[in-house]
Amino acid sequence: MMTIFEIEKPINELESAIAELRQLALEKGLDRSREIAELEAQRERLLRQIFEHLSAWDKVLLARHPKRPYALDYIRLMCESFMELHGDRLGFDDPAIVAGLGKMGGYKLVIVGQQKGRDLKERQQRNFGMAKPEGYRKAMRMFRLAEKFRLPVLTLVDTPAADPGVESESRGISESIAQSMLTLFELTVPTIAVIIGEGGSGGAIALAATNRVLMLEYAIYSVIPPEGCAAILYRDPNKAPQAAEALKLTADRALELGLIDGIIPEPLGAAHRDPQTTALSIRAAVLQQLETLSQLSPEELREQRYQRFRNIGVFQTAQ
Amino acid sequence: MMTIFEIEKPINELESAIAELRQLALEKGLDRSREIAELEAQRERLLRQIFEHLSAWDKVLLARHPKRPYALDYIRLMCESFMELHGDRLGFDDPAIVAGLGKMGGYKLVIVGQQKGRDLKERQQRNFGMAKPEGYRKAMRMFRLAEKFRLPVLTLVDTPAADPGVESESRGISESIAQSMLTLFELTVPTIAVIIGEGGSGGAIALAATNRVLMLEYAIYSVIPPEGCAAILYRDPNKAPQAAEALKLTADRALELGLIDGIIPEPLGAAHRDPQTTALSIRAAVLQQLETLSQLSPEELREQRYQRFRNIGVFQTAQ
Amino acid sequence: MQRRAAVSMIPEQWVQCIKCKKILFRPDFERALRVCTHCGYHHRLSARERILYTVDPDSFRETDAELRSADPLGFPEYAEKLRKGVATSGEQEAIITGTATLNGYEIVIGVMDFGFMGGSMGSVVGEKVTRAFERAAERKLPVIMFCASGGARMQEGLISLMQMAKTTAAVGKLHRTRMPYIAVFTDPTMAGVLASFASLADVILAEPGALVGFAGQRVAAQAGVSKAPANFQTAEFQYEHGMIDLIVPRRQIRPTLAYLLEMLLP
Amino acid sequence: MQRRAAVSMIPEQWVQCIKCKKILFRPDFERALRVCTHCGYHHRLSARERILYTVDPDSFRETDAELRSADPLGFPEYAEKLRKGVATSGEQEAIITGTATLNGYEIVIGVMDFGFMGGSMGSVVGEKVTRAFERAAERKLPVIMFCASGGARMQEGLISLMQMAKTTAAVGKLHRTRMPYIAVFTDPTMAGVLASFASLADVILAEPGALVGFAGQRVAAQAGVSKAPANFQTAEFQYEHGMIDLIVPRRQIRPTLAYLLEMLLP
Ligand SMILES: [Zn+2]
Ligand SMILES: [Zn+2]
Repeated sequence: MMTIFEIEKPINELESAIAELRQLALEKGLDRSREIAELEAQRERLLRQIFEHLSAWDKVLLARHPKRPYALDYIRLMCESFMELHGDRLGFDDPAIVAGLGKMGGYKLVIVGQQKGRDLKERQQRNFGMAKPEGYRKAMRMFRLAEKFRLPVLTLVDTPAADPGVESESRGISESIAQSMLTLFELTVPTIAVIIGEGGSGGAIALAATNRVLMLEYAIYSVIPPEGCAAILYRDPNKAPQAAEALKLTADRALELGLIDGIIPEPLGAAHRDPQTTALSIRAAVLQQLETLSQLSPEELREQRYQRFRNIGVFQTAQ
Repeated sequence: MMTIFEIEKPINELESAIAELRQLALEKGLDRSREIAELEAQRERLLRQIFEHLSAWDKVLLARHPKRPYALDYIRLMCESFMELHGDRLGFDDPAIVAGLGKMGGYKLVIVGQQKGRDLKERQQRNFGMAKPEGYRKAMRMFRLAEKFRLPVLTLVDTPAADPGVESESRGISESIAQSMLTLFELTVPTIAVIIGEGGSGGAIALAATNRVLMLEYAIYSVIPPEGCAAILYRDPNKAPQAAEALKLTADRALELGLIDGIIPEPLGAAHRDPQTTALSIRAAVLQQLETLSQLSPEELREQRYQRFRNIGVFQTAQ
Repeated sequence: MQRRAAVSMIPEQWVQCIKCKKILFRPDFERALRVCTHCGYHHRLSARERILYTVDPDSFRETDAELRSADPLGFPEYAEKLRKGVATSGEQEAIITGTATLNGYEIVIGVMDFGFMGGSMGSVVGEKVTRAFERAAERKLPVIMFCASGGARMQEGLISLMQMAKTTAAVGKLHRTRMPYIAVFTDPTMAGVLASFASLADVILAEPGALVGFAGQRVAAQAGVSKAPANFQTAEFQYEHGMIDLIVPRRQIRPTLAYLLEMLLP
Repeated sequence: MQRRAAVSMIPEQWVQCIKCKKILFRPDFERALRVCTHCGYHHRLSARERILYTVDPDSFRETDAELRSADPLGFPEYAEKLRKGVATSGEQEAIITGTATLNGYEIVIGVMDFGFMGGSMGSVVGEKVTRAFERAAERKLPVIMFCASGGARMQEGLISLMQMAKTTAAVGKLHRTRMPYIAVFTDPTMAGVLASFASLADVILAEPGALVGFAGQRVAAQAGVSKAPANFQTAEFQYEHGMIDLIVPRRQIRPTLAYLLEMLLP
């Protein structure tokens, strides 16, 4: 399996060269702008070339890219203000889920996001973005807060999976996922989910039973990790790329299947090359949906959400 | 401090003598009925004599008597049927609180009781009747079940205190007590609490924010254990009997102060000498209250409960 | 996974317990509802057997039997697996739903069949579960769900994940009618089914020894589930951890359901 | 417990931090809202100081100031303790309630005073808290409660235990109006107050290092609380365990409350 670093290698090399030239120009006071412009054009050509023909597996790698912006990055970039709140009020505060009150484009929002860690230490502290039951219970507390104070809910989904460990099992990880979905279904305020990175199975849909579900262009959303699927299907986890294709876990496939409501485009070269622009795109897409949803009455919001999911499913009827 | 065993010693001695005589009469085929009747009369006189002049401290000892019937004893004796349900659906099942569905005199009830253990092993397993947060959260789950299915709630209170340990603190024992009361206040079905033994502070009132609060004759209900009060007041835990007096923690004092709605009389010699009769007395008292409360509408029930507690408090108004 | 006791080498009237390996006299075994008369092990039941053992005789009316899985993703081997599921289980899908009476109480009932693709939940299972809850909500009937599932059906990709949300929403619809919903976790009740409609019942029963958990054993192993207790992911483990009301031997399931219906129905 | 830094041996313009024992220049200390300028220790505030530091200037209007404790049980030493409470705190009871504005938002506010009988909750505290929530519910105003209490007031026996239920019910009344209720746990927030209205806020803030817990240290010690972590029963411990939203240094309390009001008010 190719890693994301191999795909990006030629681009990264060009970018290094450009940076070196710029440094050189600065230090020696020389005009290397023509050379730089040429390299930049080359970089852009290469990027376009690579990103025009991304496989499902490439997108899996992009969704998991270690430099990909995480929930708090986007929150910081797209909100006018944000105050994180803590705790499930049941004995725990799960760092794999962040939640709080934020302002964005005139809206006051409850925001709940799955948060991976950037360096090794934070990654461990945030359990690689794998929420435990207390994470979903903190989310539910925030959903109820949103309902009480009539605030729309924005969730940012980015998790490989819910935590599968003994501790999580012993505190009811399954129940917490089911309850989180049920709580979202009972709300009468607008709710929007954006899959920003990995939409990993039950761990993801727990936060995505919303009026609208959007995906970033290179995010993935899947019932099973491609490696797990490959292990079952081909008895070989290394065939994950084939499994990724079969699972149709990319944003474009999900939209074709009618499972999501829109794709938020990423800048050329994916979100990690321009978090700012990506954040503004998310912001614009969310605000647009909020405007539409704000036209609906509380009961209509609940009913729209019910029907949205009720109608998903493909089957035949025998005579 | 006198123990309950010292108080009961002469009675126990008489009871042994009576039993011995009966055994003797049986074995030897002799008629000792006159002697037995005499001893029994003596026993009754002595019981009356002792139980006419019980101090507050005597009642503390009776409320904590190791032979005193516990919640499950009463449930078995007074219900036509009972099915215990388990779990807080959050990761725990607290054996210090039992809860379930029972039938009693034509009523279908949700019953929640604090349960001490009879022998050493059960006592430890049930944590001496000291509930942890999960106990109150199991209770809340049952209260919500009662609300959903419009079943009246009966709680049986018998705890020295809520569990004060590290584990309980770390899972929010205070929050669980507060939420339990709040959940009871929000119900729109009839709710009745019976203090059957020790009504220990926050651990007790968590289950007693009900439309009616009844006490068994020798139950106690207190803001602080008399030993703790004595330690603060007299800097001497051995002065618990004086503290018990000062705290007015007995059923008759609570009734005088207007804090409870009725006293359920115990058989001569206290509940442990006749659990069956005590259970039937509880049953009769609860059924009577249920009949009255069933006349009220859901909203009236909530309002009556609010006003019942709202009006408790003794203070003056300065000019 | 072996679905139920059946070892071809021994004559028809004998059957071997898959737990204790004792040879049992089939009529005894059947009379005990496929619970080992020696060690008490609860062998898996087909959905039809379960219905037979649970509801009042001749009261079951199947609904939505005509629904059939499509292959929306054109997923490798799916069509073949479906055919095999039909062949081995004798059913058209991994759940049977319908109406029935239990001790005289009118109910909506769903029974999953592990023999059909491991009881996995795809579009048809999701739709049948959803219709069952919707029908119960509309007609003000209680719902009883016997769960037996390995989780979501991978072969329908994201569509099957969505069935978790869809069935959850349907449970919410029933909840609002104040009609009782009782779930029975049978061996196994896992992953996508456990993490959706199964866990949302008002009262949850489980059969002794049933496998009940979130992550499949492969995932759990990868996650370093080494310090797991001996009874990890069993009904008993979940009961200890407050997720199950009662563990009920098969023989007692029917009277337990009847009592609960009596208590919870208006 | 020593209520705040005040060591008589050192001249008026100096004050000693009760935590790090450093001698601080009083004007600096006061400007820092009685937070040690050396070690950051948050010294206790009287209720009046707290109000001064929290609400808009001259906006505070006290309510129910005329309520006085009775001695319903004729409890040993109670009358004397009440007199002493008045003398040492300068207040008539362990809580001050009223209306005010905070950054322009109209609020109902309650501030407990640990200096009055350890901030214990008897009939007057219970009544004032209840009236505050009732008034807020009626006028559709948010409530902010600064908690500082050792728990229920033993000297009123069962009557004071009942104040837990009474104030809890009053919070419920506010909740139904969808008006925000924000609690601030200050040193100490314990027992009967923590286990009633304090824990039921929509958002809970706490000052750094505040003692926050259920059982008094005597009880906890008896219960064998030996394997307790170093920060047991502090705001930091409760925060780690999901019971507190944010630990907020004193200086930031006012802007934090203002932001929360802005976000939660319609
Ligand atoms: Zn066997
Ligand atoms: Zn200091």
